[in-house]
Amino acid sequence: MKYWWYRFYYTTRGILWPLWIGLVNLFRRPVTIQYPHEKPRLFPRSRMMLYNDIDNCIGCLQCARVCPVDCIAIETVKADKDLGVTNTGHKKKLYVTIFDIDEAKCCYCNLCTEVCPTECLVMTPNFEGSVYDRYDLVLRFAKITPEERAEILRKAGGKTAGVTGILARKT
Amino acid sequence: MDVRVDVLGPYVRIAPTALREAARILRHDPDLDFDFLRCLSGVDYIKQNEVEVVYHLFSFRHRHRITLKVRVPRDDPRVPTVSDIWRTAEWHERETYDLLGVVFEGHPDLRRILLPEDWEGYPLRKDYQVQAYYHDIPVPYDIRQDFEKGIWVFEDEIHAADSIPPSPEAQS
Amino acid sequence: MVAVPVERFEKTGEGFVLLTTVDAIFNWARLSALWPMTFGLACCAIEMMVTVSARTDLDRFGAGVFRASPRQADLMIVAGTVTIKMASRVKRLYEQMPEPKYVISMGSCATCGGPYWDHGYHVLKGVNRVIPVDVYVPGCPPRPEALYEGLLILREKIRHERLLSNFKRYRAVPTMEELSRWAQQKLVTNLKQAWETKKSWTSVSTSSGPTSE
Amino acid sequence: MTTILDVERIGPNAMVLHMGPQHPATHGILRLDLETEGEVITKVVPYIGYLHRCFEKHAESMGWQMVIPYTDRMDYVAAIHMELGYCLAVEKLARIEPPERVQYIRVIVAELQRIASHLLAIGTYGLDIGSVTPFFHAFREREKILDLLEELTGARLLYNYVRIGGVAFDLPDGWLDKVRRFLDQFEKAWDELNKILTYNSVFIERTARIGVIPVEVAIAYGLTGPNLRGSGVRWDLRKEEPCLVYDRCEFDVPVGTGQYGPLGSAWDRYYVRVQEMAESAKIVRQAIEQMPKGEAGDVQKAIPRVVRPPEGDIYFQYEAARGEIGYYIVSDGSPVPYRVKARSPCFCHISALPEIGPGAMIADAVALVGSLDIVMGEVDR
Repeated sequence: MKYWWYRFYYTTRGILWPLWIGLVNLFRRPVTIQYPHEKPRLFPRSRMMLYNDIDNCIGCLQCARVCPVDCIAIETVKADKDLGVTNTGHKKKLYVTIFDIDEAKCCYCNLCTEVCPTECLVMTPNFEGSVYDRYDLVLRFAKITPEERAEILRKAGGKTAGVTGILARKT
Repeated sequence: MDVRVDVLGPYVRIAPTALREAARILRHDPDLDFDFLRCLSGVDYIKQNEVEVVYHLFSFRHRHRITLKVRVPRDDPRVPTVSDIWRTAEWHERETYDLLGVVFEGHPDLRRILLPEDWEGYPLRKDYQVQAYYHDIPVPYDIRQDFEKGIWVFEDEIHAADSIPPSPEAQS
Repeated sequence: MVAVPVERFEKTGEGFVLLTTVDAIFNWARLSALWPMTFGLACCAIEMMVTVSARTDLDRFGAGVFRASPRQADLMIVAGTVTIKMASRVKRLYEQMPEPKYVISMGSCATCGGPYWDHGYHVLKGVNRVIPVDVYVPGCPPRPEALYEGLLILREKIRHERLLSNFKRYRAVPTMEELSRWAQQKLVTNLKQAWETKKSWTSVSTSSGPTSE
Repeated sequence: MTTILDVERIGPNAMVLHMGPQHPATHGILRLDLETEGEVITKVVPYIGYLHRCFEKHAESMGWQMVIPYTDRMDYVAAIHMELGYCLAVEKLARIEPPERVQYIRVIVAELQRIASHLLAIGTYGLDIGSVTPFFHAFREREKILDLLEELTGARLLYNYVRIGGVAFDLPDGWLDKVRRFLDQFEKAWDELNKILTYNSVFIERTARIGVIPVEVAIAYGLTGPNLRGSGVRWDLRKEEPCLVYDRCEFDVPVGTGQYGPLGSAWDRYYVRVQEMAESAKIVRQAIEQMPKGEAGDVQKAIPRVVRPPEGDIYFQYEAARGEIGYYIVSDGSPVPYRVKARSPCFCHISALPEIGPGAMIADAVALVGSLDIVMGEVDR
């Protein structure tokens, strides 16, 4: 009989407690974020897709070297004229003829932005990047057109200053 | 037998033939009583042409530890099993067999565990080469597609893309 | 940006009569109740679970009914790394799903092998090698909201499908190329905007207050 | 085992039931072949490897710091623990001494991560058993921790925060106050969660008598973490072999008591996790109090530009959320690891399934597998 009462107690308790908590939670503020109309809370350090501000890029290839995934492909050619300085005061000595980031491969590890000397490579808080074609995720950041690149390469005698990433595997 | 205590991780290196006897003593001697096989790992030393199997043992009762190392030739690595002494070794040995090709003699069920049964080669060997196809599924990443569909295709590179070898993995 | 027409119905008169096409009504019905299959493979599966949890409620779009059986599902969210051992299973599960069926490739690994594209001998380099993929969601792992966005993009695609494509259309519907270009331009625009936001965050202050929008 | 029926004969009536690899309750992609006699399981054969992502091959192909993102992806539910174990091992090998403040930050982050991981384990376990509400409650709390961690590290799930010799970022302003506020609020939520699930009689009935792991079996199969403690062994690496600053914090090691059934049942393992969350909250509070003030750039001071551990090998273990994560690292003095072997706890947990599975009913198989709290990314690496 004592056992029965014990069973009775803890079974009733197990039923009533969840009911009570459900009732209490009815009057709480909902936590749902209505996403497409309301953006989620992001923080200054939130890191998602990579973006490169090519005007400030000096083509030092450090980001491509440190990338564990090898998703950054850079080609640089030695400049034959003055290209100016970056925001941080670094002299731009190289044409960045190709600067491609394969966002599909990127693993968002933040290693590349930490080594960037001019802080032009940043992980932006943008997560909205769904596409229909996988190759749309390969982003071209170099402002030099293919014709200009051919011209630059011809002037330099076909010699590049540095090639990394998937471009280096071509040979 | 070779004992090193001066290095960071002190260890005892024994011959593979003595392994079972040593393991039995270590497990069942009441003063030793190593009842917990922490980790069983294999290392491929390609320069010495040897494969090393490392056993990290621990005793819950006495709170002491020991590291056993066994070296076997790389061409025909055969190590006696300890899976009947420590039950957990059964899967660890299967994993080592799977990834490094070390054959554990006397193991009750020595099959591949992580990779499919008909996989070729032992991946963690330093000279491992990836197979090109597994049941009609191409295995290595196809860089050529990146060049064809991606953005690197400029006038002069379209022809260069034709001469790209099948895959970087297959080359190295 | 290519403007994508989003109006589905064309009203005439005072709104008493609703005229629409078979395409539009079918597409509308399809996109409003996408039932995904529980197909959690790896890290992205955790984020997929978060999308059905309280914070980001997937049920708001009628897509929260995760089905265990492929026979009852019409959307496959490939969330995580597909290995070669798993590839044949993925294919078989996809084949069991009833038409019309859609696939969202969630995360880097499913898209192209992700971080494992180079040395991962046992990772399938992109799930599109075994099944056709409709939408690729970047991220490693994508935020739950990113999966949301992928779902919205997929809805956009379904909305412009042509079921009776052999017939001459009275209304211009964007082709797949146009839609694809629109999606990529949206991505680039978003990215640029986000970069501006990032700049303002880092230059103004390093205070840790949550910044909405 | 859990003998409800005494199964003696495996006759022609035996049936083999394939469960997985795609199954809503296997926590990832695990395949189990269940040999059954009527309703009773007579044999369990687990097949793993459906998520083998070649971690060890990747570790051999890139620099020491670059391995950390891949360690994250092993146990994606408790990523901090994976990278922490790796970084501690390399630090010991390379003889790097991180500053004291870094150690406190690591402890705080790791314990928050442990709470988050256990919340996920509890929530999904409730889902497996059939009670859906705790899932939402647990995930609501988990989101709060993920917000805290995102504010600190920038990522929600895979952080890449702990580095060899330090951590990537210093704490943001006011972060510790937020943690304190979260903990105050979390204790109430923990109580709620207990009321909904832990002491729910239906839940107890379903879990208290199944999946009993005796102590001998647990030790023989190398079980660690909450699964070993659920069997009544008071063994916690944070207590026994303290690293970081765990020896300066006071906390209990909860063990299974056999309150509602035999010792080492699924409920015991579950309850150990519930208790551990409270202990972790205690550790976080103490660490916040003891933490020394630091200056800007302090946490990155000891991070070497090029990590080059001397020749040698080391085995280092750390108490992750699921048990002992051990790294066996061999260095040949080059900037690339020679061999990194990860001894994952869940690998051992699954290997014990053939021993503890037989005797259970088919309907309990899900509750049994769920109670081991398996993350397949860590099993297959």
